[in-house]
Amino acid sequence: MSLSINYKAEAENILKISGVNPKKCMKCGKCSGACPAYDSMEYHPHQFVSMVQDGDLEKLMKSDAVFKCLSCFACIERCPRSVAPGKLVEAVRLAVIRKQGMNRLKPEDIPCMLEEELPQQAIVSAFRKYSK
Amino acid sequence: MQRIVDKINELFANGTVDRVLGWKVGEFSYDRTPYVFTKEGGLDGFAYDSFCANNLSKYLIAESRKEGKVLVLLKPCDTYSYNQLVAENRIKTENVYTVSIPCKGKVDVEKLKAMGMTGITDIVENGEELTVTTLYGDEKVNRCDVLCEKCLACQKTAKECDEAIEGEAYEKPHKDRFATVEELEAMSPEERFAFWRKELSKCIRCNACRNVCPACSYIKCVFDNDNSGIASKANTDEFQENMFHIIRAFHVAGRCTDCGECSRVCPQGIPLHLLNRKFIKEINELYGEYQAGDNTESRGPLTSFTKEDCEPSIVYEKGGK
Amino acid sequence: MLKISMENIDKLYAAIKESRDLFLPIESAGQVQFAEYTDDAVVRLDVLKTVKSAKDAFFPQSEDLMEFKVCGKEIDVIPPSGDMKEFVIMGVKACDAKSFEILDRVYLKEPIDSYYALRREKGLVVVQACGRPEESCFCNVFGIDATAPVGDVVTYLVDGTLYWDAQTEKGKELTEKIASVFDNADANDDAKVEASKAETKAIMEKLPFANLDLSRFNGENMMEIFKDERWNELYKACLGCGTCTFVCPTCQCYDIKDYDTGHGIKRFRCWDSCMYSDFTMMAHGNNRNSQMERFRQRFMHKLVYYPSNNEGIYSCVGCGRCVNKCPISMNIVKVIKTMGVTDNE
Amino acid sequence: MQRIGVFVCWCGSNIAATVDVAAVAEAAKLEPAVAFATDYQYMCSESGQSMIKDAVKEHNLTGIVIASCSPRMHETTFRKTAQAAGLNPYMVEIANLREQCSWVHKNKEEATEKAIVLMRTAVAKLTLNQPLIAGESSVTKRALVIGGGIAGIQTALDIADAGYEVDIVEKKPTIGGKMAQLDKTFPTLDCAACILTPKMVDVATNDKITIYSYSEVEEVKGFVGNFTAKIRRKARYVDEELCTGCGACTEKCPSKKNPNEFNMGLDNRTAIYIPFAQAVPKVPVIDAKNCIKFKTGKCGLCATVCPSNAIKYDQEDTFVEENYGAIVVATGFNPIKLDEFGELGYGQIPDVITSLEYERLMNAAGPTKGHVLRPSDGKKPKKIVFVQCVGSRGQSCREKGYCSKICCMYTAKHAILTKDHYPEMDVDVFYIDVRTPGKNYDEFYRRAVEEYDVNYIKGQVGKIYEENGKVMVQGSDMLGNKQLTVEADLVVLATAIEPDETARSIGTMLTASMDTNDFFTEAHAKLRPVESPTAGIYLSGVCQGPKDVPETVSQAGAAASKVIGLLAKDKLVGNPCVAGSNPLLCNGCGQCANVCPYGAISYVEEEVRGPGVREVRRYAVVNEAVCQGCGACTVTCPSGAMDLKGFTNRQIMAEVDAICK
Amino acid sequence: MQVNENKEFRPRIVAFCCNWCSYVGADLAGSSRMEYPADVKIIRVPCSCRVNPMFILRAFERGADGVILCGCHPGDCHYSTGNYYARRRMTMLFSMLDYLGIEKERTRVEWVSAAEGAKFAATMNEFIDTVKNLGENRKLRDLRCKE
Repeated sequence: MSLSINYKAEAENILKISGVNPKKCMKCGKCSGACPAYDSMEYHPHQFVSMVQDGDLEKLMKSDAVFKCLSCFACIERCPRSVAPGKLVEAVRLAVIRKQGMNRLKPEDIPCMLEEELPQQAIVSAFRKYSK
Repeated sequence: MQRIVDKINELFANGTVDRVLGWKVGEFSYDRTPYVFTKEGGLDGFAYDSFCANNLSKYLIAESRKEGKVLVLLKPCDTYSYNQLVAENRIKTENVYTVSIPCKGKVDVEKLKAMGMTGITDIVENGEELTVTTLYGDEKVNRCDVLCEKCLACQKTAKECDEAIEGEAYEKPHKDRFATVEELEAMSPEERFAFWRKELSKCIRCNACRNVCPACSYIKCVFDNDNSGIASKANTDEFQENMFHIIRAFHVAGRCTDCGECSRVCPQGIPLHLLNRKFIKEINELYGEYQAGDNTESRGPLTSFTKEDCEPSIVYEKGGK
Repeated sequence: MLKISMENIDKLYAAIKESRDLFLPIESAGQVQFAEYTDDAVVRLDVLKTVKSAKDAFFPQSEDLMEFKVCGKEIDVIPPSGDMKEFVIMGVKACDAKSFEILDRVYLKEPIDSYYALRREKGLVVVQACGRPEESCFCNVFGIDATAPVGDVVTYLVDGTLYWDAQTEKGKELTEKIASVFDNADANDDAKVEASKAETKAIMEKLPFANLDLSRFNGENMMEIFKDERWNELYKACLGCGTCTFVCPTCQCYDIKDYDTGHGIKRFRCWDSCMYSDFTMMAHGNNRNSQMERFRQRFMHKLVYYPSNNEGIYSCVGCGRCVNKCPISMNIVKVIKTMGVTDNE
Repeated sequence: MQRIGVFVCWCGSNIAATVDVAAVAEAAKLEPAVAFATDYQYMCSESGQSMIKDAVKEHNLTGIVIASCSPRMHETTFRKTAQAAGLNPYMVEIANLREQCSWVHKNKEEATEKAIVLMRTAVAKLTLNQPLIAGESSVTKRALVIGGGIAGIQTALDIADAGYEVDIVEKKPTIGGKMAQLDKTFPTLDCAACILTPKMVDVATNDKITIYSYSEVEEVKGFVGNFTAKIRRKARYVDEELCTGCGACTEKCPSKKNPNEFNMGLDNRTAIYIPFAQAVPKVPVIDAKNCIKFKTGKCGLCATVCPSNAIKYDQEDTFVEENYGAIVVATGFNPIKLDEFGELGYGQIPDVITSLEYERLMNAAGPTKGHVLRPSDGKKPKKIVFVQCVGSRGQSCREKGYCSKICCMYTAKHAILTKDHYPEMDVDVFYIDVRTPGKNYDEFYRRAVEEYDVNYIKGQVGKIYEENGKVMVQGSDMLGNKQLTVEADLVVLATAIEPDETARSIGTMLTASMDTNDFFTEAHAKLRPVESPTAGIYLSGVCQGPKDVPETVSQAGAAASKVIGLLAKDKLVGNPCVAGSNPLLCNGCGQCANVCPYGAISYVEEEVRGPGVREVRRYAVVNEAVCQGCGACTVTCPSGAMDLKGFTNRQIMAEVDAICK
Repeated sequence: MQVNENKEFRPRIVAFCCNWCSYVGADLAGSSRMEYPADVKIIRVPCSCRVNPMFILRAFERGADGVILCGCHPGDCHYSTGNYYARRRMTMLFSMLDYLGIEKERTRVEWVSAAEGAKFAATMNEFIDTVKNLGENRKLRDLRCKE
């Protein structure tokens, strides 16, 4: 599917939605140092900050990283400058799934993922998180 | 009222207090005069009812400097004035015994008169209804329609006193105290100017607002002091009217507890509390919620600051239209 | 007697305005005051008491006396012009009308106060009989008949009609000039007016202060009253504001002040109040230092000193304004009642 | 009525080219208060000044207006001229016709018009001027130093060196402070004790210096030159006079399991103890909380073994009151508490320690005799990870907003020393930035990297946890763009520092202003860095802001020189433009003291006399020696009782009037 | 009253400048020869906190058309805290004047350091333009002071 997205404008929008001020970042890397999903993410929390700041959004939006984030908010908790990179990850993910047809999780995908052990709530929240 | 009388008599009897600052009945069923009752003189003529609107705290400046202990009756709103006066070292607390008393809002006789009731010979209170007997017939009014302006937005609960006399629970009036300020802010500058010109031009400079105010307890006000450079006795020009009221409000800004006495006593019915409340509202919005008289320790908002305070230019953005 | 329907009353005002300035009880921002009539003014002849009395017409709250102009090291003295347009003050009630007499006794005595005299000369008083006296009224105590006020023209407002009855030469002269706006009143009208007067009088008798006893203020107990211990009780709640003074029709004290305009001085006088701590302040200080003394002064003046200089006439007309307006409900009635009987009674 | 002389200066053509100076002088002659007016080429010249002096005599002038350049140029000059002419120096006003008129306007007509207004404004103000005489106050030639760390020690030594008496008040049983706990000092790696302890001995032996150890300042009254302090000498239960410091008591004390503060709790001490071998005074103190005698009443072993009967269980706190001319605050710092940094495991994992603890571990006199051994098992670690900026440079409430400044350098020092002792050990340092401004500092850090092979990793640590007896340090490598998990044996946290917890109350006591971090504020950030805005209060060391040893020592010396400058004076001459309260108007409400930055206002309850007034009132009194004349109080005063000499309400209003005329 | 249409309105501007920063900034504007209209007249005060709201009202009373208060930047006060108090007081005063319907642009506070001569001149130019646009102060003056 071809989408024409103005990434520069989208980046600004993301900053607005998330309320994150990337200028506050002192590039200490504590967010990435704390991230439990670091290895599975193509881009890491600290990179989100600088990449969104640079308007370098295309890569982020096309990357799986937004869906690998566990939303554990360790990065938000630990950030000494209150930059809250996790909010940026959330905002980028929202920007992705809000594009038409970009839902990560479709209703029809769910049945095959069901497992006995899986709590109902997890499915509901995953659905909320990964779909429009 | 009986409970107050009993309590006073008890404190007289056990020697805790020597005098009582309260209210005395007057010529009509509605005029009440602040009065100092003594142990010897007893409580003859003592009253506490819907017409005892006077804030007695200011009298303590003089009364607390006399020998013996004086008991003062404080309505919830007056307890704040009391605290503020204590904070400003105006009261010798060791000579004062404070008793907080319940209040359901006071009745403003001027409002009855404005409704056309003249020649009032008696007012009988029956729950939420007042029966007004006049030379020209009887009328009934709802108590809530004739409350003093200061009582309409009063949410105050009594601060700690030496003794508290609780009253029955009642529903507080819920007028937003900043509603009128906001209405004015929403007007155009020209409309606001016209509003205040009309109001302030009534001022006769009788100084009742100033002299009744617990925050205006200065030995000599700048307006009475020829050496201050701004002394003036009369509104000889529109400017002098504006000036008096700006400075009056400014001098009590951050110290005004919003007791509302200024508006209540103004013989011309100028809504002076709207000036005070403007300052209170600005202070709350810009420097954080502040209630003068909430305690006797905290610094007033105009004698403190934070480094992050807004710039005065905020008035250009935030100010009225 | 002439009459005009209240529906056409504007015509009367307009007619008077043609030749003179006109002052009327006018409502503004919820309060009624004597003020200059304009086309959009809300006239309230029906209101019994204005907040301030009518004395402003002859003794305004502030009044320019003279001017000094400074030019370099020269000073020019500019005396008052002595010129003034004639004016009419209408709707004055009996109590206020009586107050003019009390002020006259102060200001028209030698040395005559030329500013006051000029206003008295240029002013014409149209009085109005009272319709609905209030509980605070006690003019009858001072021998005033609320239904028979004294002035250049007497008016009665009965059932939507204003009756006009010129009394003095001045009044008749004005009446002639504006006669065209009136109709003639007939015997029926006379009866209506009389009936209304009788009705008012009946109420006057029922007023709470109708029988106030002034007998102790007969000029013989001056020192006794002065030294009375009970002043110490009465004054205690007094805030020392000037409300009673400024709403009083008979208070006549003023202060003279200079205002520096940057180009010179405007010298004016303004009402002063004996309740103020800087009243009669002199170089050595103040001759009445405590609020008790100041409080006592006011009432001693009204009830004792003034009568003793003026054939027993009290300097109070019983208008009741101070009774209504005192922030702490202390007033001359309470003073009369307390001091009117000796202490040991 | 004043007789004012107006002197209009041409300033060559600087003023005269744009302003018709003659017209200004002519206009001045028309002013009622002006008795003489003239213009001249250079008023500040010899001849200009003698012209003024002559005119003052000839025309019997009471004050002079100089219409010339900015008062900031020549106000002092003309005040002296006035004084020479027999006038009070404060009967001078300057109309600024150059910087604020002729130089900023081009149109001669307009500039002249404005110049006339400025001249009139100065005349209007001068008409209301009163002769002012600067107040004088005496100076007590003794200084108080609060805090006995290196800052306090150096300040005291320098002051004493100049011949003045100094008292040091130290709350701990010994002076020495934090520096005494350090092992080596960067960048030269001298042993801290080797350079500090001689100074401590100097202090102890200097007859100008009195040490009040184990003491606290309880109350301070007075003002610059005339402070009085009340010092609480806490009971140490050992008589300082009798004790010889032999240490017999500490050897015999049976209560031995008390955490040793000096070693950061890494080992234990007895209940009666001397903090460290070189303590000054070398007098033990009984820790009553853990002393068996105090707890149970039985024991008393120390008293038995003491050869000089110095143990006094019944000792009580005593108080000393002393007068001082100056007070130096040297209250120092502490590492912050790390309770809220759960992710770093401090307190949970025994092998995660702070830098100050590491400092003790490395110290030959420390709990491990200088061998780096893990607290958990006493084994030598193979890999040590240092984490920088712990609690510094953050915005959340658990962190400090500032850079603690010393950590980069001491971490480099720790790394170097570690590698020096144990070349086989692996040392990693997680850092955000390495900050090394200072002489030989960057070189030092580069040595750590280049010579000692310390592995600096740019990135912060997100999580520290234990796994299989190892301390796992998970952090990011920003340059490698990867997340690392390092298996360490020991982790050292470069903990942020904060002002000592007593700083705030001392600040309040001294009315010395502090910032939101509880560091003392200096009178001017650039120009008066060692003085508090409150006159007579000086700042030394970290109480003013983070500093390393050399900086602390130089600031300590600077503070001392300021103190010496003050104590050298016999009299203090104040600025006569100070505030004053009129007792006839003041009601003592207390608002003015709230806004006074100098604590110059106090209240008295005394009889007030005036026309018709004779009563006891509470009113404000301004200490003229302390007031700096800002005027904050005058505006706060609603009654107008408070006014500022030289800038009175009436004077400023007269200026306003003259401008708006 | 005859209004001379040709004569340009020249506002009266009173500028209060603190002795340590803004007054020096104004001097610097002078020594750098930066122009601003002669309508501005400066009153030197020790600190911005010395400026009483009464002085500002006084200026308007006497016919000033604009009043500006200049002080050290927050944090730079010579007396360390004066301008913080001035800031609150002026905010309160200005909002009250606005509340009474008086043009809020007639009053202003600007922080000008001793090094900011250019800012001083620019501020004055800008302020005068603003006040010129507002025209004469009619709402807050004592008419007796008019010549």
